[in-house]
Amino acid sequence: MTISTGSPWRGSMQEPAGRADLDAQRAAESYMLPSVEPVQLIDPDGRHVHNDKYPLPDGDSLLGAYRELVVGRRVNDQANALVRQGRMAVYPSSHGQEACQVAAALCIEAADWLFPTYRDTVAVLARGVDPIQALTLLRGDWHSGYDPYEHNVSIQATPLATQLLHAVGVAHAAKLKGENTVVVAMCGDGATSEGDFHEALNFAAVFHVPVVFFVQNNQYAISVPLSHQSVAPSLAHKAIGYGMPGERVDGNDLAALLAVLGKAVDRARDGGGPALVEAHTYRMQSHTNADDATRYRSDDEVAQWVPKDPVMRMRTYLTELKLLDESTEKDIAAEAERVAAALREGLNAESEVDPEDLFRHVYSEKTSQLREQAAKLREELSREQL
Amino acid sequence: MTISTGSPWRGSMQEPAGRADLDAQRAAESYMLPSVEPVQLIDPDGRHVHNDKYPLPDGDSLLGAYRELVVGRRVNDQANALVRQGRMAVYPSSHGQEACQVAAALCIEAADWLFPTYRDTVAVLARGVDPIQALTLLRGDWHSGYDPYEHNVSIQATPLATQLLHAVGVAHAAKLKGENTVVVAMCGDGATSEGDFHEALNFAAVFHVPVVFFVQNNQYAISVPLSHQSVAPSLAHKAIGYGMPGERVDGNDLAALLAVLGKAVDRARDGGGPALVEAHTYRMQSHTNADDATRYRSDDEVAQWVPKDPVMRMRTYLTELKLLDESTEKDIAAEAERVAAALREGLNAESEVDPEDLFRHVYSEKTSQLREQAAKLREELSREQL
Amino acid sequence: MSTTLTFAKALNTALADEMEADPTVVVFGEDVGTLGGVFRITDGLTKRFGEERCFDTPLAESGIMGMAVGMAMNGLRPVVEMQFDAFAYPAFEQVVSHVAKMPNRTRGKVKLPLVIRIPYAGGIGGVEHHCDSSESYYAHTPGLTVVSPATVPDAYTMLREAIRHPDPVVFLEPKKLYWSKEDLELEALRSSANSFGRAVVAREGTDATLITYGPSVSTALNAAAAAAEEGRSLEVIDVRSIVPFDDATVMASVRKTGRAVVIAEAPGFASVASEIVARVQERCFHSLAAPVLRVTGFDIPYPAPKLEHFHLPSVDRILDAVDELQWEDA
Amino acid sequence: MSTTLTFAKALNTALADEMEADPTVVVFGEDVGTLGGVFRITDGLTKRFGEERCFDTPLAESGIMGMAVGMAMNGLRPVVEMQFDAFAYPAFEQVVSHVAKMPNRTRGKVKLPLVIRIPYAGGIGGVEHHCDSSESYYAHTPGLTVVSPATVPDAYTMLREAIRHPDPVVFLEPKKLYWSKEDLELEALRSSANSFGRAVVAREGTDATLITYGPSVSTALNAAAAAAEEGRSLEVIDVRSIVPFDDATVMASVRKTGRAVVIAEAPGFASVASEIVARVQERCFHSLAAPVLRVTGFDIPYPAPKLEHFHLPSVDRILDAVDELQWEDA
Ligand SMILES: Cc1ncc(C[n+]2csc(CCOP(=O)(O)OP(=O)(O)O)c2C)c(N)n1
Ligand SMILES: Cc1ncc(C[n+]2csc(CCOP(=O)(O)OP(=O)(O)O)c2C)c(N)n1
Ligand SMILES: [Mg+2]
Ligand SMILES: [Mg+2]
Repeated sequence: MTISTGSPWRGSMQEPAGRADLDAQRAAESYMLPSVEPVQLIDPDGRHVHNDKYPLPDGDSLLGAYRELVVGRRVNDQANALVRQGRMAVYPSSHGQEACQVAAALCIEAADWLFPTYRDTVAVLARGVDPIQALTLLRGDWHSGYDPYEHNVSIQATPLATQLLHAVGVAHAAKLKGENTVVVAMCGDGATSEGDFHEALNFAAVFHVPVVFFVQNNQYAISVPLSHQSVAPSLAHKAIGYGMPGERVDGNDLAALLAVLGKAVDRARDGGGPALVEAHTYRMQSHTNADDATRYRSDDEVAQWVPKDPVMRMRTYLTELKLLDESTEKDIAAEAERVAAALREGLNAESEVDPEDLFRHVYSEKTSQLREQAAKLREELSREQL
Repeated sequence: MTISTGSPWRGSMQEPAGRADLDAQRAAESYMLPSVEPVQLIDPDGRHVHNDKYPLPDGDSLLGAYRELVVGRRVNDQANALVRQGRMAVYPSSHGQEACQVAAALCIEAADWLFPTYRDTVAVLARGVDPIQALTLLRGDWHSGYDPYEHNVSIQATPLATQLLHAVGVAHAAKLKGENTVVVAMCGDGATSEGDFHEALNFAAVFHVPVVFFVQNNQYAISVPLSHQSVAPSLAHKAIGYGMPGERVDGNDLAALLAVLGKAVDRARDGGGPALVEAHTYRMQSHTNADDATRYRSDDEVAQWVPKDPVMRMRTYLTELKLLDESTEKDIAAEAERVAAALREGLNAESEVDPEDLFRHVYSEKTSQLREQAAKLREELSREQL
Repeated sequence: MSTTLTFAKALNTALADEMEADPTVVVFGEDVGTLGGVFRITDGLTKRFGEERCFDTPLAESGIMGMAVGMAMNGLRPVVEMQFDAFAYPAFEQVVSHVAKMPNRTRGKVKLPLVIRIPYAGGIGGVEHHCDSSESYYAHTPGLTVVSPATVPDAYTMLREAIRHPDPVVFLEPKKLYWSKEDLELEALRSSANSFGRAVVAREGTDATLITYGPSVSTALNAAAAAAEEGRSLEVIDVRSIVPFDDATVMASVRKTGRAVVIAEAPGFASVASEIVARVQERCFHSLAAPVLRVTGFDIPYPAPKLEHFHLPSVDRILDAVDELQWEDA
Repeated sequence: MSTTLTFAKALNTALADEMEADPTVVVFGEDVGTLGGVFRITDGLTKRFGEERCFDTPLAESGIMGMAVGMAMNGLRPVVEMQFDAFAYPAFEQVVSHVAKMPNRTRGKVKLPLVIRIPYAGGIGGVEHHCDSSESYYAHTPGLTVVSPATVPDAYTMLREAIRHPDPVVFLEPKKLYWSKEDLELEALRSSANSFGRAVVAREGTDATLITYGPSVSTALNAAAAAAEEGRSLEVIDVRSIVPFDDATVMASVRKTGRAVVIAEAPGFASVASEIVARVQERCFHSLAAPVLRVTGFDIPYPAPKLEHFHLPSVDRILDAVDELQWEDA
């Protein structure tokens, strides 16, 4: 391995500007501040909205993404059903946020990295991770069921915002190794309040590494609404405090998400450094099946988001443009059913757990303490079998 | 005690703006973003610089503040000398930053609170804390030598940025109790990188409590220059990410500091919420006496800051305006000498430590464990005396 | 008058009663307001006392803890909830460097009467980070008072006592007990708070002592019941107060029985269980007929739900340890 | 060829040698670049290896630790410095919830070969937060390997070994030893790394065993020397590797001597010292002529400079404990 040369710091922050730099600073500010309204390319009625900065992705990309969107919705519904049937312990559904999920997976290349959270199962699957392996965590068999290196998808992080720093580390290592990897690091609106969010964005900016921070602002952190989380003009306004651009995007608009994330990824790959993208979306269901959202929000509020559904508007748009016909739609539906059936089948099969696994991976080699403890458990179990 | 009513959250952050709100958002942005150049009211040559937003404080205030400035400089020099003489273990000097120190202490009322760091001894003394008590920490007698409630000055915090949250808590409690207290919370440029900085600013903004965060950007965190700490346009640009105003001020200009901090304090007292003030200054000496700044910065760089000295320019300004004459100058010098003499005398006197103190304040009442341990030590010491 | 309450409801009642009695008590944390907490321990408090007295914070544990320090400095009595054991770790610096040390640092000028409530330990099939037994981190930190109730009445009295305590208290709530129910006389309990530094004999016995706390007390009692059927009389000590530790009660029992097993869910290495073993052998060496043994979690990260039962101290594992105590008849 | 090196220089040489040997080793933290660290442990590394291999970070310990996790995931071997013991606490969540658990969580797919260097413990007259003995927090956390060298040769070999280790290592450097000097044969040491899980007998003896590590090893050796003058032969065990712990060496010694004192600077309650006492009595019960005693720091926050000597284990305090080991002749 060669570590590429060049200072690890961007080091662009300098002495206070002289008078001549006034324009430069105002220009930098307007570059880093987000647009007032979230970028939208296809409105809830399925109509294209022109945007100077972000052209609409081409029809094929949109159709391919739509396919994932429909599958994602089906995965969410199926997973919920499996929890109800007791095949899975818990499922934090991304119902309503599937456009964000699909865009996060599709905006990067195979060699790039995705850092998802517990809510981002649909994104994980869209990256190619085996569904049953992905659901190992929520089924309770093991903490993480897939090999992160197989599809460059990190574990689905539970401790909020911690994964953003891992993403920075992966990007930083790639940069030092001279690899052209981009990392998409996901978190929720609530997680932006954690200290690790701050440290991750600052490290990414100072080391000028290719990370796109992607905040799914679904308006809630369990029961806590956004207004108790932040009183900033928007979460994307945090970007300028680190010296990176921030952008807002309609999180139920798959086309806009692909465009905005795509641009941030391209910029990062070209050495432009990190960016913060805030998607405005809504958690349509409870936090998890263990939660009861009616305790803290009204049906009315939820109802307002129904017409903004990400699937519907894409279907309308693609159908009106004849990019989607009935047979393709059927084809996609069939694929979604196949995935759902595979989920059912996989999760209905009894899984085996091996008690020896408790000790196997704590260290590369068992310590003498763990050898003793494993032997003790083995002995107990063998007595039980007598 | 009555806890005042009213929601603890400001809750101003709402759904993305509609088109009509474009102007409102841009107005909010320009309100929260700092000026391009740090506010300066008296330039290094001692001339008044007009500023539309910040009128110059009146002559009496400036003269009073100047007195503290001179005393502060003397305290720094004397404390350094006492370290060289072995009367104190270590002293993180604020030489060059005395204007910030004095302004932090003078911008608030007696009933308000100050949250200083290890470097802010001059500010602590300017609040009225007994100098020998204040230096207890650096002398090594005890962790903190003064009663925080006597002058509403919290302990000089060592773990970086942690005290900012305590400041928020004090302000929040005051608000709930219906008291009109303002809190000034100090930290360095390096400390802004810590997660606690982020959490403190966000909590202050969300709970809309009267805290003025005062960052002394002295360009270094031990050996690490600002450019490795942040690549934001300025540290004050972080404010908007929390929904509070940020301002930059020349940290060697006592008049500007009093004006900017004064305004932020007034605004906070009037229910306007928190603010972030970044002072541009320079740590003229090593981090502490244990450090050797020549290892990481050039004499040239340091030399550039000499003409920007905070004491000199105030003296010039006040003298030219006839606010300061020779006799007053002498008077002030004599006062500074008195303080220095008191420091010398206090620190040259041998201090007594009581080993029983180890156990006295760990809990309000000694646990049975500590009673045993204290007895053991007592017994050991009594044997030694035989 | 006796009522039947769950452990969770007992905690909730304790909070309400203290908030009623003392207007300086404030409750905050993640989801504790409108929702009433993910375990409903703060249910109804916002409604009853207003959102100035019980409120949600932004999602930041160090922020919660640091703000609590400041509020306590300024005359309030904050009771904060860390949503789950492992989510208290972001607050570790605030807890260790300030909560535990501020009174000592200021020679007692600044007192921090605050309570850190932590739902902890396993046995509920929770996913990773939701089942840590983190008591040893706190118990090792001088300046913290660390307690854990194991019964419904103790849940009520100990929480009230914690809130009235002049020093910071880490109040560890065994999650798996939240839904357990007991009859209790609330009125009688209101004045009986006196548990800090006091262990209780949860079951008397003569042959060996089981020393435990929190979630493992019920397991130990079950083990003692099973042993009784086999003719062995086990005494069970519920430590309750980990710091300060009640040496007198524990040592009296071990001196009587001459044998002891210490039980805890946390990994055993450098843990509270290690401490108890060390203290017992230091103080009762010549009363001991056998080494003091431990039944603890293994020295592994908390296992996934389907494997946790292999990890947790069980009745069988406790009985095995008792059998190993070198009985003459064996 | 033998050279005289300080403990600090031995660590510095180990870093340089590993960076030379393995281009994936990167060193970062606060002030470790241009300055070479506040203790100069990384002196000259930036100059020699470039600022991509040894560099300063923004001032944020959780950031440092979290970034190290990601770098280790992506093929590097980060060696991070926490500037002082108590300033590692902001990184506690990253250490406990990720560093310690990531390999286990992924069934070993993700390895984290990283080293967390922590200058720790007291004896240097440091102000608050600069002298904590924090080893128990880490030792209690499964998944971490926790070691502390007590000699100059071990400083060199153990740090090299830590960097080569496939799992995360908490590498605790006793601050007060930084300026201690020893002659050593660097060439011979280069290939001798084999300390993890292996204690050493630092001094042989027959009457009682002193078990200790890190900063207290030299104190224990001084105590043994003093005891020898009074005709008592004390064996001193330098544990070196706290996790994994070398039961074999420790127990062999105690079985031989029949008496033991465990010595450590950290507060004793729920500490590594408690663990050692517990293990020894569990495993050597019938060899023990007296209870295993402890000489540790008191259960108090680390004292201010002028009081620290009352707190730290001293030769006298160790000899007192030895005297209490119920000698027949007493
Ligand atoms: C450090 C930490 N604190 C608390 C929690 C408990 N918790 C899990 S999810 C959640 C809310 C997260 O909200 P957000 O970041 O908006 O993500 P969302 O669930 O809406 O996708 C909380 C408080 C946690 N997982 N980690
Ligand atoms: C949490 C924490 N990490 C590290 C340190 C060690 N340390 C003490 S001062 C300092 C630099 C602080 O720089 P800055 O915030 O700019 O303040 P200044 O010293 O310049 O006043 C460091 C790294 C600390 N005190 N606390
Ligand atoms: Mg959310
Ligand atoms: Mg600084």
